[in-house]
Amino acid sequence: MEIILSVILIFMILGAIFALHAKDLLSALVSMGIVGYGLVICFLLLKAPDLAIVQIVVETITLIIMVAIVLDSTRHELKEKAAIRHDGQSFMNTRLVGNIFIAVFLGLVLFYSFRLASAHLTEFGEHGLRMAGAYMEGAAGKTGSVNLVTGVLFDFRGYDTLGEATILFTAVVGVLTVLRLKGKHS
Amino acid sequence: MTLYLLCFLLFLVGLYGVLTRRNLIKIVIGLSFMEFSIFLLLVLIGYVKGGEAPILQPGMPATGFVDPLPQAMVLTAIVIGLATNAMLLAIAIRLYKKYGTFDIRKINQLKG
Amino acid sequence: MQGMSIIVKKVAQLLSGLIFMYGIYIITHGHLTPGGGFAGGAILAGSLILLVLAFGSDVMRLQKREAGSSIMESAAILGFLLLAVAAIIAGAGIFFYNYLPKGQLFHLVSAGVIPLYNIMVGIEVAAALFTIFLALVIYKEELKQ
Amino acid sequence: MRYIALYIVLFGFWLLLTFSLATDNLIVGAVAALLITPYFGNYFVKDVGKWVQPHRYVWLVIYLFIFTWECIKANFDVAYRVLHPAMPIKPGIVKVKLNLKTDMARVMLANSITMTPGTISVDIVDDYIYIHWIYVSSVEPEIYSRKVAGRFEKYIKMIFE
Repeated sequence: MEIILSVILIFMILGAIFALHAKDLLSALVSMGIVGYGLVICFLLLKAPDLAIVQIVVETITLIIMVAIVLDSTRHELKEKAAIRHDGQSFMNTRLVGNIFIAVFLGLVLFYSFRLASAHLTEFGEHGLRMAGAYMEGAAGKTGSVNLVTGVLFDFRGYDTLGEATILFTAVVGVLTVLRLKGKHS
Repeated sequence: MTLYLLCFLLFLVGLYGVLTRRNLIKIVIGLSFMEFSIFLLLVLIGYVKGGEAPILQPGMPATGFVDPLPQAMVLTAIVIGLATNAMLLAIAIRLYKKYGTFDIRKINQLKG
Repeated sequence: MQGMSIIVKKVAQLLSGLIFMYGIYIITHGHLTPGGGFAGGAILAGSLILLVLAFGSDVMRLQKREAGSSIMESAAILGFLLLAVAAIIAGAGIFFYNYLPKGQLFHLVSAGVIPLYNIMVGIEVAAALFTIFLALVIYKEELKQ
Repeated sequence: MRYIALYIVLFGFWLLLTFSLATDNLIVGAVAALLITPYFGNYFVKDVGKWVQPHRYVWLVIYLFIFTWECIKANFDVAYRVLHPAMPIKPGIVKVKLNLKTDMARVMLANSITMTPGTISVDIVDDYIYIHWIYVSSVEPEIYSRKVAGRFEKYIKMIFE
């Protein structure tokens, strides 16, 4: 179990690195698909089918929006990029030492904080959350919902769902406002 | 603990993308990698060894489940991630219309 | 936006209704099986996006649809809030109180208000995703003119 | 007519999904199908009258066997080409004239060709279908039309036209 998850996670990390370094934006998006669908498999292995369903649909819709809308109008952007990188070659070398120093320093700080934080985590597979008992024992009797995740989502934690719906509404209003080219009256 | 470490590495890869890439679309991709790693970390914390999916079956005992609380939180977070992604993409293609490029350094130079 | 080839159109004709039905199944059985408002809403939006991508449409019709789905989204979030507020009046004065009778476990009509919340959130997510998609498509079309 | 057909298809799909005959289940399914029929009815296939003619289903069953047999043969063919040390492939795109008239039959032919290993249908333009083929064995239109599309065409004609 742990080994399978580790292997999938390593593949996801490789896909992520490739996605960030790909020359072509389309191949970057396909590699992003590797990471997203790998996450779906991880959710299935971790016994979270609700999350797997949501993630697979959301990932597909994100890829559709990105490929069909964003890339379709902006493909010629990619050809300019190689030329710019060629010019900047000598410029990069003078700063290389400083950049490496900053990267190593940042990595050390982040790993130190990870060590500090992981001391408070329980080992994988052991249950360490205090609140969970109240949400699990007799939860089906309290909410009437057989699916405990739905019970938590809409009964115990209704406020969070309301906030999520509000954020979605705000995002839609924002997208409509940003993308409006012509006013209604012009 | 290796799984937590790998999750953290995925987060670092996303952070690296956000800090060093010039293309706005790649920055959005890096941000979504950071989101993915956090989702996975939360679900990993909630996992119980040998646990079942938190859905009752008729005639089965109502114990031995995976923790449903992180799953519910991640469920909302995934949809919020989609909404923020859409917002970022809208701003990115609006910037593309104004400056004719996705390169963030060029956009910095072309102020105004 | 012009449509795709005849192969895509025919398959979309056959399947879009079934995908929509599957989304409704996921939403209404959210308290019994994996799924719920979020997943089902995303599936509904996916079937509508499939239709738009396959058949294409002119800007005027797209704008009409965008206005419609935007109204649907606002109405759904309003309904969600009203359901939650109704708990103050009908129930014990607690926001988000489950005031309807719980019914029997493992039945479709059970769990009080949770299926209604599921339906509202499903409509909201579907309309939101579809509106975002349509806004991007309309932007692209208007840019071409 | 097509609305009624769509309603029946949707309701049957609902029953298959839920797989129970409880009363509340039936009511919810009927209402849901009724709600979405007006919206998707415009997009559904036009000539649903053909769906009630039983001889088409007989041909469909026969066609399934033929298709499976062709699929197995093509599988071995492609496996031979891949495993052979010399890799005897000669890929190319051929243009085949269609004898089928209705859109549905054309789409099913294109899907069948794609499902068979070694051939992929690329697009349908006017009366021609463009097919990518792993081994273009001849350049004569009659011969390659028969080899690629002819083996399915007559059965699909019986089913869909």
